[in-house]
Formats: sequence, structure tokens, C-alpha cells
Amino acid sequence: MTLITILGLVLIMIGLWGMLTQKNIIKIIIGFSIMDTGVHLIMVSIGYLKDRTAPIIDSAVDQANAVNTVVDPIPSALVLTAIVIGLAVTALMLSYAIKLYEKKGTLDINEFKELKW
Amino acid sequence: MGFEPIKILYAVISLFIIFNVGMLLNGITRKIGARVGRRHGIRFYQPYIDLVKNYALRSNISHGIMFYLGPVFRLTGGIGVYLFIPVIYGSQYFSNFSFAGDMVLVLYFIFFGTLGMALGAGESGHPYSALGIGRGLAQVTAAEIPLVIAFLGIAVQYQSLSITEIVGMQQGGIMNWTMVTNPLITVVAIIAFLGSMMRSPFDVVLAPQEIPIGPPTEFHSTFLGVLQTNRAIFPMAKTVLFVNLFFGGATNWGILILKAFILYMVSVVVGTVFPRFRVDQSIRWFYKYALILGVIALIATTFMFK
Amino acid sequence: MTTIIIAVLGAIMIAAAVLAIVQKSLLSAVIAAGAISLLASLLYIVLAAPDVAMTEAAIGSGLTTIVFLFALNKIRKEDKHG
Amino acid sequence: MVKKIFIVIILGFFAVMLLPLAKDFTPFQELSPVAEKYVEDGPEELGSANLVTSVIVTYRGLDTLGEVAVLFIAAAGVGFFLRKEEKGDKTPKRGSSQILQSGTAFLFPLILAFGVYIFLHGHLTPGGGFQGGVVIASGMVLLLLSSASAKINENVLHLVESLSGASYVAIGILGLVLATGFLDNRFLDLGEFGTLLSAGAIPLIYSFIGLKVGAELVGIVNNMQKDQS
Amino acid sequence: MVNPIYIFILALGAGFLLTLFDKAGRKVSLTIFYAVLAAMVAISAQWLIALLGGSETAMIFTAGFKPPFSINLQMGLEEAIFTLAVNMLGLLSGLYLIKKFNATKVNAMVLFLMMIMGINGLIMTRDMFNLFVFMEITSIATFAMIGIDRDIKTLSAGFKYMIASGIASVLFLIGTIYLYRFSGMLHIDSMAVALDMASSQATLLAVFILLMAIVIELKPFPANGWALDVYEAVDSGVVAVIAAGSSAGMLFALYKITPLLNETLLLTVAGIGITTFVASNLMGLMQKNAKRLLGYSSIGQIGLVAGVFAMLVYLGYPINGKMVMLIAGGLFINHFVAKAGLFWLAGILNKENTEDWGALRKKPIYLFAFGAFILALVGLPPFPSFFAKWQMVMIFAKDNQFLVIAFILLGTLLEAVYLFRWLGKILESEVKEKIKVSFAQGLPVIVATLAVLGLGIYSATIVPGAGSLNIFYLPLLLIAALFVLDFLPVWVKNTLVILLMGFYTWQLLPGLEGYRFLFGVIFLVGGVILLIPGYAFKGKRVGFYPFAVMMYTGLAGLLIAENTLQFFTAWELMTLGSYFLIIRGKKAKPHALSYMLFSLGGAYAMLSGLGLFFSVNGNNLDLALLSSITESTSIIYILLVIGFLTKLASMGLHIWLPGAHGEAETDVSPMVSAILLKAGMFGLVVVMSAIQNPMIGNVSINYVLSWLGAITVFGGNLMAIYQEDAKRLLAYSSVGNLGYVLFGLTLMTHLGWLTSITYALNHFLFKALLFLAIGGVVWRVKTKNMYEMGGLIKRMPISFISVLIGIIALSGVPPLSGFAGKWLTYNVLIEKGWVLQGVVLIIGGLIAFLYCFRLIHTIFLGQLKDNHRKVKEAPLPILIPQVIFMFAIMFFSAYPNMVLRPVGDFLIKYFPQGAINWQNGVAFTAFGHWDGLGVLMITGVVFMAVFGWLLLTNRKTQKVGQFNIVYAAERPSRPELTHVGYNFFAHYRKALGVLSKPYAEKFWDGLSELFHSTADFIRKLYTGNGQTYLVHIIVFILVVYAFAMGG
Repeated sequence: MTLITILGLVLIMIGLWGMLTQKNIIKIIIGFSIMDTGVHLIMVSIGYLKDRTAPIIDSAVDQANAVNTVVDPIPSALVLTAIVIGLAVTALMLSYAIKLYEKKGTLDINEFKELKW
Repeated sequence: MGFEPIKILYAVISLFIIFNVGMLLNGITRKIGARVGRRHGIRFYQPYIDLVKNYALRSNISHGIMFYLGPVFRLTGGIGVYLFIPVIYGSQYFSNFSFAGDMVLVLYFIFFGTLGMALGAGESGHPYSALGIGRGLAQVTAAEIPLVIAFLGIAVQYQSLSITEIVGMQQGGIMNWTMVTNPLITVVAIIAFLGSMMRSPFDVVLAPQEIPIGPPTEFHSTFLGVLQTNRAIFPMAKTVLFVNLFFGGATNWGILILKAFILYMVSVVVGTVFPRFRVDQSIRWFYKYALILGVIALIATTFMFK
Repeated sequence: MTTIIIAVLGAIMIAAAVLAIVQKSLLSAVIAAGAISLLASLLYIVLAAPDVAMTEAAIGSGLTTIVFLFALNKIRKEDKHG
Repeated sequence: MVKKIFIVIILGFFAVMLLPLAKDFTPFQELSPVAEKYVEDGPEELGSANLVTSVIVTYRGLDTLGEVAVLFIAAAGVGFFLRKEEKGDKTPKRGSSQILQSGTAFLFPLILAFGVYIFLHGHLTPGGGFQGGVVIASGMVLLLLSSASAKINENVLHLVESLSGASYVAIGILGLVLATGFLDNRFLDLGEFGTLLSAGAIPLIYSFIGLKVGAELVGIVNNMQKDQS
Repeated sequence: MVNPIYIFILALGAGFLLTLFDKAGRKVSLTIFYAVLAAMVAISAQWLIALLGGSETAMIFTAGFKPPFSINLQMGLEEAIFTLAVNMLGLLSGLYLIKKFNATKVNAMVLFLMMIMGINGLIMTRDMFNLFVFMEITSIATFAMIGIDRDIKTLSAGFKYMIASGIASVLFLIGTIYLYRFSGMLHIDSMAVALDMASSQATLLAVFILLMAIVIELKPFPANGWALDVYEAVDSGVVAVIAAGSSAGMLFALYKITPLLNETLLLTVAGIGITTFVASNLMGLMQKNAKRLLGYSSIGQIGLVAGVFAMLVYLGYPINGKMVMLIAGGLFINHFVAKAGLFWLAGILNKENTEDWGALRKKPIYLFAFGAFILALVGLPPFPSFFAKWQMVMIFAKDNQFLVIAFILLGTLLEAVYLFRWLGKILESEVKEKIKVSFAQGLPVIVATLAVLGLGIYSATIVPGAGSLNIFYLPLLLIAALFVLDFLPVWVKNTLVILLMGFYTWQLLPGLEGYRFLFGVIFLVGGVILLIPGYAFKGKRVGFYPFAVMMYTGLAGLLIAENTLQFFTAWELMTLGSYFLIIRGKKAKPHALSYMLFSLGGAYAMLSGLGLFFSVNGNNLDLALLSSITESTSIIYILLVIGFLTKLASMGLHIWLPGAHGEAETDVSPMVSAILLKAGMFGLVVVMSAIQNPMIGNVSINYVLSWLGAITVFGGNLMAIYQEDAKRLLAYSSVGNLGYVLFGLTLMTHLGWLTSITYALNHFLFKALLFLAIGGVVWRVKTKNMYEMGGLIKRMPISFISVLIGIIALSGVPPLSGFAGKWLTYNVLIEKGWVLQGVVLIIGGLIAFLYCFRLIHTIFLGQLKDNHRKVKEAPLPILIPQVIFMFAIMFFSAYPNMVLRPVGDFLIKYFPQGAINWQNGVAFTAFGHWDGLGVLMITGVVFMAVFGWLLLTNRKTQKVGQFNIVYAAERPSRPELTHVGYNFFAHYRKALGVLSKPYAEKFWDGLSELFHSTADFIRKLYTGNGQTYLVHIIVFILVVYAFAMGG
């Protein structure tokens, strides 16, 4: 669905914009998770076939004709994995944020420039 | 052309002649110099007297082995230079030991004495010796620039390095002399000649004002005698070389002595006319004017004789 | 019909996303981000991907938000300490 | 300000760069060859009604194992990251409202049961180990939120997490040894299509995944809320 | 055979259960942890052995379905190599971290295990999305592992890393899903088949985005600030895994997706990689922090590997073919081992500043390791990168990629600057503290050292033309033995080396022909003689003999080299050995550095030339074909000649020489001066005898070079007269003397070459003599400043005679052998007619008198200093070779025909015209003649006669005291007042002001300054702000997009 693909791209851009402009580390992480959501949307939209149903063979779906009636199950499977991985990354980022705050008492990313050049 | 034992005898004779010529010329030039300066001056045979006196002196001190050997090196250098030059053109026996080498040998042998002298003086431990040597070497190396160029020039001109051959090609009248066929190179050579004769304007090495006594001063008695001997032979050797290369050489002793006398006088005249250069001025002079002139002469030579 | 649903949901999501970024209050931002995920899971249903929808709802909007909140809580506590 | 404009400009360029992904992309009308095979042969081969599940658990089982590993790493990482530092001072935890507490007491077993249901029916209905695990985890989180005294027994948590993970791997090895490849679910009888006890080892795998994911997520949250400073 | 999937099963199973096992005690969990790592090593090792033995590549189908229907893993040769390397790294780094594992939670071990497993997955999987999963496993485990130290630096670095990596994974996902949709596959190999790149803009874009994700993980310039921070901040054991291991995985990912890339994208990767290589090495110039410096180097090396790999594929070399394996694989494995080792060392030393690494000196083994790693990174033999680089240049030259070669060599040179500067700093720093190295931390470093050496030797056996490298085996064995035997006292080693080298020389020399024999005498006979002074040294002289032998190995190798590979290997061995000999000098470090850099620069010019030669002669290494090439002759000539001229220290390229030769040890100076410089001449002879009279347009290159030679003579000699340091004076004098050599060769006539060889022989004799004599003096008086000496003739008479003979031979005053050169010079000048160069040349020669005199006067004559009154003559071992060289000079002076005649005979082969006509020892040319013996005899007789006359007339000479001189009417009492030594030729400087200025130094200093300031300017990009780094990444992608897709 092109519309959802575009929506995904827009979310990616907004997330990226947040990551690039926000000073607060928590906000940067939020930006990251928005970006992730955008990517997931794109992925699912790629697997969608017009007017088809979920890839579950039950009473509603005739197994013999399933090939012509269900959407692609692979992107769903991939997105599932991606979502879980996204959570893992977010959780780890947040623990970084906690520790950074603990050390310096601020979450302003501009304050963490000990290393450069 | 090779070596024969009889040549030793002739070489000794030749050396004896040139030594005496040198001694006399030394006396005469000093006399002339004094006269020009409105002084009475010495007797023309005064160098002989000095020499004998010095060899006869009994008091002798030495600062060490090199001090002792310095004058020996010096005189060996002077005699050596002379012995490698064929003196009389066409004479089998008065060609000295020129079979051993050509003009490059002579050119480089000039340094033998200089180096030895410098070493001897150096060991005297006198600071002024060191200063004097430093200046002297600097001066000599600078003055060699036109000399080298002149030598290269005539080598290019005659396509030969052999003095005998070069003299041979100048035979047959004054029009064949290098002086006439290649005047530019000759001018350069004369400059070099002046520079190497330790006379004004290039005599700062011995300059009484700056260096009260100069390198040879520590040498006395017999050492000085040896050096004086050299002072008679060495300049004459150079003069003979120049006569050979630029002024047609000589087929007998008379002509040789005449030409040598004239050439010698040139340096005396120039010396009495020009004031003395400081050593850095002199180096710069050689590196600038003499070098430029030399290069021009050399290029001209290359074009003329190719 | 679906197009309209998508457009409406999409518009809300974009608004929520912008809100999540510009919002000063971290808490509101986190909630807004959670809302995006929730809306996304609705879209997944439209896209015939119920598994993804469930996951997004449970993980994206549920657990992620919880983790965010715990982290915020921790930071705030830290703040009080000092 | 200049910086912000600059960022907007480069983002604009970036968007333009990505635009062909939406613009030049014509949605397909057919399943991809691989998907076609999954849809056609999947039910017979693996016995799972939910094709997404068969893809996740078997066809792309290694991904899923990796995914579990990722969560596991994240849990271990958060725990490692937020481990105690040498100095220690504790602050009392604030209590939560009464409503939440009583509500939780009522809800907790329900949530837990729901979670188990989800992962056991992963091969039949939408959802599976991950979703079920998350549901279980949310129940635990609710517990944590509601009661000041509630503490997760980390030993039990670790035990569940380790054993379920190890069992998952062990089932994978069984697939390798007994069937055709690592993580092959067909070493158990496929059973009758569409029933709970079908699809070979898929329900088993999803159960372990559910337990493991639940334990890991609880671990993450627990580590986040624990006092260790 | 064990199924490779067990690597994952073991790691995951153990990872899951480790927390439980830990409850039983840390010992249990640690044991299991290491056992699993060891098992992973064993599995991959077993596969490597099997695959090398000819087994088929193994495919592992998970879930029992064939791809593309399920994820499959692959275990082929490449996978086996990479996984073995990574698992070894894991085991060793795990061992390295044992202390930290013991002290912290069990999670650390779990995470570490996951990290290694993730990299294994990156390597083995053939599925695109699975690749993503393993990428995430690796990254997330790494992010968490970074937290092993939780100081603010580490944390902020880790966070930046996460953000950057997050962007990369988002891009990867987008790319993957689109590729899936366009190809219908996720299996990479099927995808490459199914994908039609040209079908739509989106397809190409998808590939591009995927590629960018991987490229960003490979840390391209300038989108790599985050990586640098990580390298700087994170614990060394972890960083070793990140820098070597994770990069290995990502490189392998790139390798896997290569079939998807079209030519433009391949070129893009090549461009990015090589730009990164050059830029990060440039910026490394300004870096002081050790780990960050290693970071710059790592990033550069990864860029190099990626760039070279992409370039090779672009040029059509099969992706898993031998060339790619040898070049990209060699460069990679080299970097892998060396960088891991260096990071481990960084952790052991725990010093931030590169200048504080001196403590290594107390630990010879680790110092050796450090040296080996650095040499490996720079690409010197016998390390893998040397052969990889060699083959790379050959291949790229064959395909006319000279720009690529130039950039890569520039980058390597820049890297060499900071690495060798670092090494030099270590070797010169004062050691205050000791370091303690635990077994667990030491072992990995040692294993890495052995590995890099072993891999180097292995590379040497697989590089095309490897068979010919067997000439180096025995000497290298000897060098290795000498490293092991370094605990023996110096006299034992010295005797051993002299005997072995003597035997070798005796075996080798008779077989050499023509000029090779002549150089054989200089290199080897001279080498043996110059080893004799070694007996003067006490103690062990650690590290001298291996490198001395290495240098001589190189020199001997040059003599017998028949192909370009042998020649270049020998050349680099020689450079390397001599570098380590020079750097032994107390103050020689900066000079050794510039020696190394100039040598490398020259060697790279040469390498390019050899590459071009390789390409135009039909890919043949045979050196003999040099004479038959018809294309690009002039360029090959110039490149090779530049290489040799740096060794020859021609004016402009000479600035390394004075310091390097002047500051070297007593017996090293003569080696490097008298012998080593001739290697440059040898090279010139080889090239010039093959390629005659090359032209650029209407200008003869040799004519230009003749001017260079003349100017070198003048400049070198002029600089020599101003030196206060005796050894530097001699060094500058060498510059001048080698100018004659160059000039003579450029004439390309019989006499010209004879002149050149005469000068070379002479220089060999007198410079060895002078350096030994002066070295002996310095040995005793402990200063090199001439004005601090004086009057030493009384204390060191033999040294004095040596110097006297030496300077007479040097200055060319008859009757000694130096005159032969002068005489020949005049002859060739007249013959060739290049008199203007001749003027410069001869003036330069005249100046030599000045420093000659100064040398002998200021040191030996004049007033003896009070503190030197008890100085003894130089040690006997230093005097013995002097006597040998004196005799040699006398022999050469008396019988020049005995030496020059055979030389002339073989020169006839090259130049039949214009040979010297010898008549009973008298030399005749078309222009003049010279009788060496005659001059010597006449001079001797006259000298004796005059001496006799003086003895006769001189009576009772009285020796007087030192101060018995008249000095401004005073008797001086202090020698300092009367010894004129300082700034001796001030008037010369005053007169020649402009000419005396060090233009060459200024030029090179300016160039160095330019590089450094550029580096400083560029690295300001790395502001330390994570968001800025993010902007870099996006701008980077946009720019690459514009380049790759827009055009």
C-alpha cells in the first residue's frame, strides 16, 4: 500500500529529525523508536497484497486456493523479529541514558563531548 | 715517454735551475715592490742569505710529529708539482716525470703541499695558525674555481689533458698560443693565477694586521728554510704550468725564464695596485665574478671548438 | 474506505510523532510515542497482518512505553537524590 | 538556528533520495516464489495453520532463535549495565494506590493464563511465543507497579529463562538429529491439522519462547526499576 | 566432522545456561565459558583443515529445507578462515579479560560469548535478513559489553555508537525488505540471480541503501567519529574484538553482498574505502592518544581492505579467487592480528599517551611484539601485508589503476609516519616504571605475534613468484635464531655472525659476475670487516645482530635477485634491518624516522615502477626483461630511479642522511654509510644498464640527473663544511660523494661508469675508514662536537693516521686512490662535453678540502683539552678494520689497474667504446694518462729526500710544551682559549649566504607542516557530539548517492 509506505517514510523522517535536533537523550531515543515504527510500517506494507486476508489457514481460507487469497507471511515474520530487536535496542539505549544521567546529572547530548578529534 | 733512470739526473738539474730562478725572482720582485713604494728595499740576493742563515740555525723546537712533517709535505708538494710538468717542449729529458700524469695530476697535486702545511701549522697549537689556515684554504678553494674552469676550457679546446700535447698544439708562432686563440679562458686563468699566488689583493692569509704572524711563524730555522725553498720552487712551478698551457710553452730554458718572468711580474704589478680583500669578500668575488666570467668563457670555448 | 481509514490514522500518527518530538514534557512525549505504535498496530490489521498487530500492540506500545516510563522514573529519582 | 535549517535541508534531500521507494514501487499482485511455496506446502509440511508461525518457528527458525538471543542479550545487557556500583544507599520505594493493588491481585492470574493461551495457540491463531511472553511480562510488571513489597525472585527468573532457552536450543538439536535439520519441527508427529496438539514441535518451541521472552522482559523491567545506585 | 551449526548451539546453549552455572561458582562458569570458546575454535579449525585438504564447501540447511526456502549457513574456505580468526580472537580476548570477568557479573561472559557468536553468524549465514539479525546480535552484545567499564567517556562513546548503528540497521532493514520484494528471495545467492538491477530506480536504490548500511558499519570517512570514540574509550580487550572481530564480520557481509553490486557501486565502495584509508591516516598524524591512534589506523585499514576488495572485483577478479584472497585477505588478516595485538598491548600498558609507552622497553618480548605489529601494519617483509601490497600494486598496475596505487601508497606512508614515530618515541624514552604482565594478558599478545609472523611466512609461499623467495629462507632462519640467542654475550654472537657471513660470502662471491661481483665485495666482504668492531662492545648488545644480518640479507638478496619480487623483498629487508641498526643510536630516533619515511617513500616509487614494469612486459616478474620493454620506459625509469635516489641521498632527498648516519653507533655508521648507500647505486646500475637514455619529450632524463648529481656534490660538500659534529660532517660528505656516483652513471659512457664505480669503491674504503676512526675517537672522548676536541694526535696516533689517509683519499689529492676519480672525472667531462655540470661538480670537490682539513685539524691538531689528557687510543677491534682499509686504499692507489681493469673489462659489455688503454699499469685515455704507481713512487721518493734533507740540516730538535707559543705577547694557559674550532668556516658562510640555506629541509618541513595542519583541520570534524556524527552519516550517504547514482 503506497500510502502506508509514504506514511512510513514520513515517520522515518520525523524520527530522524527528532534524533538530529533534540538535545535531550530521551527525546533522541523516542525519535529512534518512531523511526523504527516507520520502518516496520514500510515492511508490512511491502508484503501486503490488495484485498487478501491474513495468512492463517482456517475456516475462512480455503487451503487449496490459499495462494491467491492470503498476503505474504514473510514480511510479517520479519517485522516481528524487527520489533523485538527494536525493543532490545531501545531498552539498552535507555539504560545508557540512565547511566549517563547518573554520571553527569544531565541528559543534554551536547554535554557529552569528552572525546573528540 | 716512460721512466728512465737518467731522467732523475735531468730532473734534479731542472729543479736546480728553477729553484735559482725562483729565488732570484723573489728577490727582484721584493726589490721592485719596495721601489714602487719609494723604499730602498732588500738586496736581490737577500733570499739566498736568509736561506743559508735559516738552515744554519741551531736552535730548534718542535710541537710534534706533524709539525715536523708539515714543511716536508709542503716542499714535497712544491717539488712534486714541478716534477709532473714537462718543462721544455720537445726535450726528452727536460720533460721531468710528466709520464706519470697529465694536467689533472698537477692540478690536484697543488693541494698536497697546502694540506701538509696546514697540518703542520695546525699542530703548532697556535690559534692564529688555525685562523690563517682556515682563511687560506677558503681562499685557495675559491681561487681554484677559475683555475678549474680554465683547465676545463683548454681541455675542451685541445681535446686533451696532456700538457705536452697542449704545448705541442700551440707551437708555430704567437698566433697559436691559447692567449690568442682563446683570450677569455686566458683571462680567467690569469685571475686564478693571481688568486693562487698569495699576493694582494688575495693575500689576506698572510696579512700582518689581522694575523700578526701567520701560519709559518711558528716555523723557524731549518723548518723555515724548507718553507723558503718551497717558496722559490712552488710559484715557479705554477708559473711554468701557465706558460705551458696558455703562452705557448717553451722550447728552451731562455724562453721559459723570460715568459715566467713576465707572467710573474703581472702578479706583482696587480698586487701593488689593488688593495687587499677581506677573506669573505674574496670568496664572494671568486664565486660571483670569476665564476660568471669563467662559465661564459667555458660556454664560448665549447661553442668555438666544437 | 480503507484509504480513508489509513489517511485518518496516518494523519493522527504524524501529528503524534511531531508532538512526541516537540513536546517539552518527556512523559507526554513517551505517551505520544506509545500512541503511534498503537495506531500502527491498527494499521497492521488493515494490512492483514494480525500477528504483527499483536506484537506491535504488546511490545511497541505496551512494553516499550513501560520501559520508557521506568527509565524516566529512575532518572527522576536520580534527580531528587541529587 | 542555522544548524536547524541545515538539518531540515539535508533531511529534505534524504527524503528526496528515498522517494523512489514509494514512488517507483508498484505493489505486487502475486506472492513471491518463496512465499508461494510457504503458503502452498506449509500446512502439509509443518502442520501449522498460522503460516506466519510456520515461517517464524521453522522456515526462518534461526532468525527467531537469534531474536530470542537478542532479547536475551538485551536483558543480560541491561542487567549488566545497571549492575550495582560499589557504594550503596537505598531509598524506600513508594507505595502505589490501593486500586491498582487489588486490581492486580484479581488480574494477575488471568493475564498469566491469557499469555499461556496465546503462545500455545501460536500455530493456530495470530500471536505466539513473543506475544504470549509479552503478555506474561505485563502481568508481572503490573505486579511490580502495584505493590511496594513485591519483589521478583531473580533466582526463579533466571532459572526459567535459562532452562527455557536451553530447552529451545535442545529442541533445535533434536530437529537436527531426529529430523532433517536444526530447528526442524517435524521430529514430533504433525498431528491433525488445526488442533492444539499438532504442527510437530511448534507449540513446544513457542512455549519455551514464550517463557523465555516473558522472563527476559520481566528481567529488563525489573532491572530498570531496581535500586542499585 | 562436527556440524558448524554447533558453534551457535554451543554458544547459545552455554550463554543461556551460564547464569545458572554461575550459581555453582565462578570457577564453573569460567571453565564452561572458555571451554565453549575453545570448542568454537576447534570446530572452525577442523573445518579449515578439512577444506584446505580439499573438502567440499559445506551447506547447512536449517529446518531441513533447501534455500531459498529456509535460512542456510555456509562453511567454505573463506568462512573457515574468518571464523577461525574470530574465534581465536574470542578465546584470546576472553583470556585477556579474565580478571574483569572474575570481578564482575556473569553477564559479562554471556555478552562476550554472544558477541563472538554474532560475528560467526555474520560470516556464515547466507540469508539477508538473518544477516541483519546477527548484525544486531553483534551490535547489541557489543553495546552492552562496552559497559564493562562505566565511566563517562565509555558511556558517551557507547551511546554515540548505538545511535550510528541504529541508523545503519534501519537502512539495512529498508534495503532488505525491498530487495526481498524485488527478487522474491531472502537467500543472498538466489537474490543476486533473481534481481534485475536495471528494472527500476527503486531496485538500484534498495541495493544502494543496503550497501550504505554495511558501509557505515565499516566506518567510512567522515561518518566514523563514533567509532573513534569507542576505540578510545572502551576496554582494550573488548575493543580488540570490536576493531578486529566485528570489522571482520562486517567485511564479510560486504563480501557476501558483492554479487548484488554493479560496477558503479563497486567503484563507489573502492572510492570510499581508499578515501577513508588516506584520510584517517592523515588525521592519525595529529593523534597522541594511543588507543584513538590505533582507532584511526583501524578505520584506515578497514577502509583499505574494503576499497581494495571492491576494486579487485570491479576489475573482474573472481570474488573468491586467489587474487582477492591473497590481496584483500592478506591485508585483512594482517590488520586483524596486528590490531588486536596492539589493542591488547594498549590495555597492558594502560597509558593514554603514545609518548608514555616507554615501559615496553623493559619487556623485550612485548617490545618485539609491538615492533612486529607496526611493521605488519606498514607492510614490510616478512609480514602478510607486504606480499599483499606487492601483489596489489602488480595487479592494479596491470589494470592501469595508478591513481589508486598512488593514493594507497600515500596512505601507507602517512600511516608509517605515526607508527614509526611512535616506535621511535618508545625506544628513546626514559623508563621509569616497570609493567607487570599477567600470563592471561601476555599470552594473547604473544600468540598474535607468532600468528602475524606465521601468516607472513605463509603469504610468502602463496604469492605469485613465491618459489623464488626461497633465497631468503636460510638467512631469515638465522635472523630468527639470533633473536632467540640474543641472551648470548656479544663476542659469541659476533664470532658466529662473522663466521657464517664469511662462509656465505665465500660461497656466493665466486658465482657473481661483472658489477655484481664488485658490489658483492663491497656489500659482503665490507660487511664482514665492519662486523669486527663489534668486539669492542660489552654485554649482550640486544637486538643488534638480528637486524645486522637482516640488512646484509637484503644486500645479498639484491645481488642475486633475478626477479622483481626478490629484488623488492631484499630492498625492504635491507631498509628494515638498517632502520633498526640506526635507531640504536642515542639521539638517532627522529633521524631514523626520517630515514624510514624517505626509504619507504622511495620504495613505494620503486614499487609503482615495478608494477608498471610488470604490466608492460606481459605480467612477468623477470628482472632481466627490463632491457627489453618498449612501453612507458621513461616512467618506469623515473619511478625506479626515484626509489634508488632516496637511498643514494641525492640533493633534495638527502635530509634523512646526516642525522641517520651521524647519530648511529660507532660501527653502524660505517656500515650504513660505506656499504648501504651503495645499494642505491646498485639499483641505478641495474636500471641504467637495462634502459639506456630514456627521454621525456626532447629532454634526456639522464641529462637532468647529471645536474642533480653535480648539485648534490656541491650541496653535500658545502653543508659538510659547516658542521660542528664530526660524524655529521662525514655524513654530509657522503651525500656529496654519492653525487659523483650519480653523475658518473648518468653519462652513460664507459668512462663515466668507470668514474662512478671508482668513486663508489673509494667512498667505500675511505668512508668506512673515516667513520671507524672518528667513531673510535667519539667512543673515547664522548662527544661528537669537534670544537670540544683538539690535540688528540698525541693520544690517538693510529686514529690520526687513519683519518689522514682517509682525507687524502677523500679529497682526491694524489698520490692516493681518490685521485683516480678526479682524473677520470676530467676525462669524461671532456669526452661527454657536459662541462657546465663539471664546473659545479669540481667546485663541489674543491670545497671538500675545507671539511677534510677541518676534520683532521680540529680533532687531532691544536691544543689538547684538559679532560682529554688521559684519553686512550680507540679499542683494538675498532682499529683492526681501519688498518685493513688503509692497506686497501694503499693497494688501490698503487695498483689502480688491478681494480679498474677488470671493472673496465666487464663494462665493455655495456659500453664497448672509450675504454681505458692500460699499459703496464699506466692508464691512457683519448685525452690523458695517469700512472698510479709512478705518482706514488715519485711522491714517496721526493718526500723521503726532503725529509732526509730536513733531518740532515735539523739538529737536536727540542720538543716543547703545549703552550710554548706566542699568543698576543702572552703565554696562554687554557686550551679552550687557543683552539680555534667553532664555526671554523664562518667566512664561507658569510660569503655564500644564500647558497648555504637548507632549502631541502625547509621544503620537507613545509610539506610535513602542511600535512599536519590539514590533518588538524580535518579532524575538527569530529566534534564529539553524537548528533553531529549522525549528521555526518546522513550527509555522507547523500554525497555518495550524488556521486554514485546522480552522475
